[in-house]
Amino acid sequence: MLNNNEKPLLKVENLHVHFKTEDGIIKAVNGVSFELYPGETLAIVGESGSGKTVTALSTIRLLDENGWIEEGKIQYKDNDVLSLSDNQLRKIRGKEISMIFQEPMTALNPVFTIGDQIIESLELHLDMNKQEARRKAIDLLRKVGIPEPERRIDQYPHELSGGMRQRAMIAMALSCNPSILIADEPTTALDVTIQAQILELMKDLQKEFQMSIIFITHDLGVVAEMADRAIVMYGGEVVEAADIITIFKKPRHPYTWGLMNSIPRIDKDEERLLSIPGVVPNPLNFPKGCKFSNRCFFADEKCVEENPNLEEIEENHFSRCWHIDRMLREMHKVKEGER
Amino acid sequence: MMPENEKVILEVEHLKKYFPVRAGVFKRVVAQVQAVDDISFKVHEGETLGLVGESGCGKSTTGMTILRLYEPTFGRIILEEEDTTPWFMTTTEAKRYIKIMYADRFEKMKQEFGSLDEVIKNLNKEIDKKYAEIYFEQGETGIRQDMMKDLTEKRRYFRKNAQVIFQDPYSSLNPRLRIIEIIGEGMKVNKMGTNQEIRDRVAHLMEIVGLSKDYIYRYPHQFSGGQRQRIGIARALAVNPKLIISDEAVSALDVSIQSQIINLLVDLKNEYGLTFVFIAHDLAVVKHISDKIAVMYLGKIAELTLKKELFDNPLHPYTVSLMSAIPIPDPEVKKKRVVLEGDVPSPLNPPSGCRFHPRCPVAKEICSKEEPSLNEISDNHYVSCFFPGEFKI
Amino acid sequence: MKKFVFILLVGLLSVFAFSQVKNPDMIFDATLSEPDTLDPHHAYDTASGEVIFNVYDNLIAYDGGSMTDFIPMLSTVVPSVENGYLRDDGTTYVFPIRKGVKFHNGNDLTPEDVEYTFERGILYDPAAGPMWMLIEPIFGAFTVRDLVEEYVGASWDKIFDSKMNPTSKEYETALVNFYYDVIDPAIEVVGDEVHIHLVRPYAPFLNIICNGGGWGAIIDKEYSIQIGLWDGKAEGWWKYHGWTKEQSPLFDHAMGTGPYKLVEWDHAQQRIVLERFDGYWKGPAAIKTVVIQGIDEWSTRRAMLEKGDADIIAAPVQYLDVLKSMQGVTVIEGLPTVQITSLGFNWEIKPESPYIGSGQLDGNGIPTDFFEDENVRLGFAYAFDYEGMIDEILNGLGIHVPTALPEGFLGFDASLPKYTLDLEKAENYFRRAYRGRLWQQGFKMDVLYNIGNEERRVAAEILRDNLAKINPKFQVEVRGVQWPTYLDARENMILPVYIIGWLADFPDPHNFIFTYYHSQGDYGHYYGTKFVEFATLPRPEFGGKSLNKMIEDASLETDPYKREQMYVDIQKFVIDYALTLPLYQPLAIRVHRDWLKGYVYNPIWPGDYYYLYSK
Amino acid sequence: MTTYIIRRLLLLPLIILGVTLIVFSMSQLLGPLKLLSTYVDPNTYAKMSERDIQILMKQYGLTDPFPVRYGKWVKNLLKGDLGWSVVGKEPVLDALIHRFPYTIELALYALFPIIGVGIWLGVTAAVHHNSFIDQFIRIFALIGWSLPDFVWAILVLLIFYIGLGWFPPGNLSIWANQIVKSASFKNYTHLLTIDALLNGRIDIFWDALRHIIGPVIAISWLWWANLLRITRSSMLEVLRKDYVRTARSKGLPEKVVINKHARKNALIPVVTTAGQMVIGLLTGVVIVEMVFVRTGLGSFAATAAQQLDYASIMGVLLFTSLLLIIGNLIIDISYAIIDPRIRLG
Repeated sequence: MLNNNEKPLLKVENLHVHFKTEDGIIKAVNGVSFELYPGETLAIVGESGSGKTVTALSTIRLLDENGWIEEGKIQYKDNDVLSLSDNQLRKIRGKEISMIFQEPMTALNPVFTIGDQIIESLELHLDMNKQEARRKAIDLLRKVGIPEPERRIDQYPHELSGGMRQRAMIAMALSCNPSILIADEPTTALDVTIQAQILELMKDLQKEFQMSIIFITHDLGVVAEMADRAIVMYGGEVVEAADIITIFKKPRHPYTWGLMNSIPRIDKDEERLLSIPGVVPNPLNFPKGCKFSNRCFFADEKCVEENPNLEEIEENHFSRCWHIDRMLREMHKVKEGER
Repeated sequence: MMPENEKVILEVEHLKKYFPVRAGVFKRVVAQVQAVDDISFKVHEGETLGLVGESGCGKSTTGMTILRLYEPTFGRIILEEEDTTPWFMTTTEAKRYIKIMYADRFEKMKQEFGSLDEVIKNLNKEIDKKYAEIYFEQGETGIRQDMMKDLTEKRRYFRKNAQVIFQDPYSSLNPRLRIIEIIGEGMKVNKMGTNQEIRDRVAHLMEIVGLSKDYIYRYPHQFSGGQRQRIGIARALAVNPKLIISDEAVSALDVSIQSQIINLLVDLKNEYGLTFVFIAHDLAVVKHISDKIAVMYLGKIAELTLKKELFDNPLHPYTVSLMSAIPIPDPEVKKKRVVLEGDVPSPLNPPSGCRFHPRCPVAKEICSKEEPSLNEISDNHYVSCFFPGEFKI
Repeated sequence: MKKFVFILLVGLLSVFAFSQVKNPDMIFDATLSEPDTLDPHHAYDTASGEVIFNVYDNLIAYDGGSMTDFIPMLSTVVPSVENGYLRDDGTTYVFPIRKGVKFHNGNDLTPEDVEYTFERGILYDPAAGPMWMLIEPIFGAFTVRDLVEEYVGASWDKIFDSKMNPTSKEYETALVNFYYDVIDPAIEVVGDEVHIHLVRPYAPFLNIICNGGGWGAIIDKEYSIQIGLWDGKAEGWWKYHGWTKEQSPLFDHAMGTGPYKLVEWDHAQQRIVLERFDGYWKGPAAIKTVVIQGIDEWSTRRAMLEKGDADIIAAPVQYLDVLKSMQGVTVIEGLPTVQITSLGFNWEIKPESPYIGSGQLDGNGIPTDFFEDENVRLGFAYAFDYEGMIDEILNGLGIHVPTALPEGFLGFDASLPKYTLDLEKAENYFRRAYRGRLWQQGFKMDVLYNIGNEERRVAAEILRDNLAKINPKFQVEVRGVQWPTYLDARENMILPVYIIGWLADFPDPHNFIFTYYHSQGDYGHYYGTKFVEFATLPRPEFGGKSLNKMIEDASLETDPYKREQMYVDIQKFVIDYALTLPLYQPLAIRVHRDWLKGYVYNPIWPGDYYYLYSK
Repeated sequence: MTTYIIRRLLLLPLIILGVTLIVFSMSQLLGPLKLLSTYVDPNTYAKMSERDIQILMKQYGLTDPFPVRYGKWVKNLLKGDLGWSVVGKEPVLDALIHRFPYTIELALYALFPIIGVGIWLGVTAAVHHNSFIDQFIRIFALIGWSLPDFVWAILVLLIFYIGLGWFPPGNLSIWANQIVKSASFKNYTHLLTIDALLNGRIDIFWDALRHIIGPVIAISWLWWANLLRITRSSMLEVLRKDYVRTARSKGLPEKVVINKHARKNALIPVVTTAGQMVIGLLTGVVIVEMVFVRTGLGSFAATAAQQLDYASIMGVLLFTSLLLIIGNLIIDISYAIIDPRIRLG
């Protein structure tokens, strides 16, 4: 699992990403840092608007045309990603770091067969000729559990079921043996039984391909199942980061704690869910202090005024909160009160 | 919690909804999508029935058909002791329905039992008894007259008493109407008070669902997704319906907002004794809110029982697999998981026999040949499986 | 908008102007429309007439631009009482036929060709065709059908079945005899001469056969029979009667003796190509090729003129200023036309007319006999601004005339009194009408015009505004309708007044005076039965003759001086009674390149006579 | 897809029947007198006697009851007899056949600039979204879009004919026209430029080309602006799609992303528009044909409409609706070829 002696594969430091919109500049990501080690699965957890997807996309500079990396450093192996030329970057994209997305129907090009789309990558990165690439593509499809790959390869995305599409997408992402797979909510659009299939598949493939995974999700169940380590994001910032057991057993940020207690669970009978009050503010209107202060059970004036730093509160456990003690003291009361 | 003598609000009998598939040069019907295929259930007053299942299992179609946003292909939908089925049919369809559902049946029973009293005695539903009496006195026309008179009034009665909360809070609210109009519309149509009274009630409802009453003159686009869902709930509550059908009402919301809405629904239910049909794909959510759960698979009910019973003692292999597939947000629980093979088959061409058999870990020969019926295995626990309880983790 | 674009770019264009003669051997005439038909006995429009005019010759022709002097053409003599070729008290015209004249196919012209031509035209006599002009003086009827019905003693529909076969043997015999008894004797070949017998003396006859636009053109008998025209026989002549335009083989074929041969009529391009006839009896024309093409877009016509690709273009009056600023272009303004635009009164409006309001003199309408009252007519006459109309609306391109007889015609007298805009006078007449009741009650009526005709719309509006100035209770509404609707309304006698133009068929006063003032004239007919009474009443002004009689007599008079006086008398009478308001006689403009030489204007010509031109 | 095509083909006669009925009824609503007015010169019409009117109405069969007339018309229609075109001075079918090649030729030449330039500019503008190039192209399109066609056609005529003397109006010069009309010139396709080449007459080819370029410029400006706008917005939409991001995430060069992944998708809505344009071009470009004195279907239809020549109007409508129906069929089929989702649907 976590091996601190090893050199990180990917290192992101103090990442700031901004977007230009009609209403003004949105600071979508504010000083996010993390490291990804070989073979591990890092989950980035957060609700919509937390900046989790943008953070992941930034690692291969895949932002929409109105967004840019304002500040920060991204180191992949020995490459400074931000100073790479477009050509050099393209050699990393798809080959070293590849991605799968939430909605496989829209992420696959509807007018090309899935074979075309896999072969394209193989030809590009591995210099294969058509026949070789096709053979390899069929192998890949078989590997991701698509039955009758010889036939399926010539089908268009709309001819496949949702699960099969996501498998095809995974085959495409894995075609060049990447070191890192960025999976952006890969199972959100799927049914639970299919989700289970895909999650199993990803675990198996991770072992086989020896790759690291950045798993972006809002589903804590999936996080618990898949990740070795997690960072929790809110308002474009990391609010808490730790290994997975720590995060779930000893959450040290009110948001992480609130989130965990607000989901209905099948393994427990709770009368009532904890609900975090309010809504995620418009990205232009976050409080100036702690971003979570206007929804936090434990916030006081200090929180509103001043944003706490992400502190390492114990080894490899980081949290961004002024009032961890107070939270620990009062969280039971809060739960009681909610009830 | 659910004594048998309690009042039944909604009863669905043998409901089917098929969608024709047309193809070819003349657009002939070449197949039927059996979206809902012969399901029956009851919902008692103050009770919440959860309908759960994966996409394509027919749970939403069931809801829409009960609401008569789709016309049922077959079956009877009884709302509070009234057969509402023919209310939305064309005259010819209604005639046909009344003949099959009542006249033919009574006629057959009459031959079987001989005397009219015997027939009535052998009928166990109030509504059947009522129409049997009418039938033997006034014939088929009598039933028809009783059912088809004041249709406009009946339709309005139905629309008022069966309310819906939709999944997508963005598209289900008319963007051109103000909140007061959205929530108050139903009250106005049903003449539930003066304008002032309606306004006051709208303000009150807004507070109930957790919105400031200052927002009464705003438009839907000025609200966030969660707030819009609250508006949708207030709208449904406004006319004091007997039944609320909630179709994936929390699925599109963020986790923290989802919990707020779930809590709101639970509170409302407890406080006002609302009767819900709660449709969702997320078993955890359904579990949280329902008293009784029906697990659906490919247009059929696989298992139907009380919530606790379902989770303590799941009997259908599909229920078991579904539960095991749900990831538990606890890294220390390394549970054993059954990963079902393959995809959900298309309802256009469902498997023979038990519809679950191609994916079932314990399927035997009979499963592919015969279709199991929904049997009451133990008290109030209905399972549609030849080998209930055989599959366990 | 189009006009604006042009004015904007006039500067740009002048840079490219040049004056070197382009296409010296060809004339390109960009016109508005292509011919209707080239059959001379069917053509009744100027576009058709222009082509026929250049391809065929007549027996006689107008001398240059004159409308009264004739010169010999295929006839070597212009018949007159003096030279002895007009005989039998003016009922026999004798035409000695010129020798050595060849048709375009090389056939020699013979007197038989001339006889055939007239007989064919008369027997053919298509509906809505021009042949009435010949049938009337020769036979005293308007159509050959009338003649046949009279001769056979049965109606046309009885004589013929739907396939134009005689319904009985007797009828068939009668029809054959009709030719021998009626048609054949009227036009005879006598040696080298052709004699035409009129039913009675008729002054405009020479004008009629002189017209270049068709009905006077001489065709080749041999060629005509060959392509399927009347075979010259008495038996079955009716098979060749009254075809539709497109049925006639001469529809798009032509074989004349004229200075130009027809090379091609391209319907798609609306283009006629003529080529010089080298064997023309007067000697070949100077220009080898003439192209006449209908070009709908004014801008395009103008551009082609500018560029020198078109030598002559049809130009609407409103672009006069633009044209005058162009270099290398000759613009002639103020050419008199043989047209009159006038306003006629319906003396007996049909009560169902939707245009007369209540139909009562109650301020909300007009009574059906409103215009029988001469005070009303005179009131209207002085309520129109004739000068203003001509100056402001027609850009001066119109003449203020006393009656519906155009300037240049026999009997035209500029010294006759003209109506002018005089609101006081008008008021006096209106006060007198209906013993003052009209003045008190006022009236309400609609004046219609055909949509697209702006001049008529404005004329109606001028009238409306002036009437309202005289008395605010005089309310006129101006309404536009489509042309066929307009004609229908006139036909059905529901128009209270109508503004309409008349284009001369032949340049004789009869063509206007009869048309407008005789109760059977084309327009007089639509004034109603009350007008018939009026026109048949003996008048002291005419020495006890009625207006109708006076008009009929004038047409028979062969002495030009006496005739002229009769027409002046008639005009004095109609002015006093305000029978029609002659609004104006339009003037035309002419546009061609400077390098085109030899242009002659004759208002009665259907178009250009290219024989005269050189470049 | 085959059943789809068959169904469309089976519906064809029904649609055409409907069209004929509508067209015929509309023209008949005018009444016999107004219909008659097309056959006679307006000046003559004003002077016609009642009897003349009766005779002519009978001759042209205008007085028969509606079903008789319709039946007669349809019967003739099936024989290919569409009646007599007063405007064309020939049978309507001949008039259409004689004019259609000119329209086809114009459309063919106009297609190259319209589709080539239109799509190219649209893609370029979208790829350089909001940049200077984009703004420039958009202004360009706006001018093309907002300029009324007659103004633009006249401008082209002024600049290229009067100004530069390059592109005169008409189909051909008079001399060339006479050669083409002569017996020695073989009409293989009735398309002037192509026939000229087949006859080995380079001089006539140049003359025909010279005459066609003006109208092509006039038409293409107006239409490529339209195509450009649609391509641009379609392309912009596609560029925001997930699969374009996927393509980028695979490390594909931007050129491949744009030209392969984005453009093919973006062209799907464009095909419809472009197809409609081709149909529009074929069914008549009225103003341009009028201004440039081209004897195509457009100028024919316009003149026929002006003069209420109902036989020609019905002929044109019938012909156009046939073109429309067939054209739309072709569009739908090509749509299916581009978009696999429709092919199987």
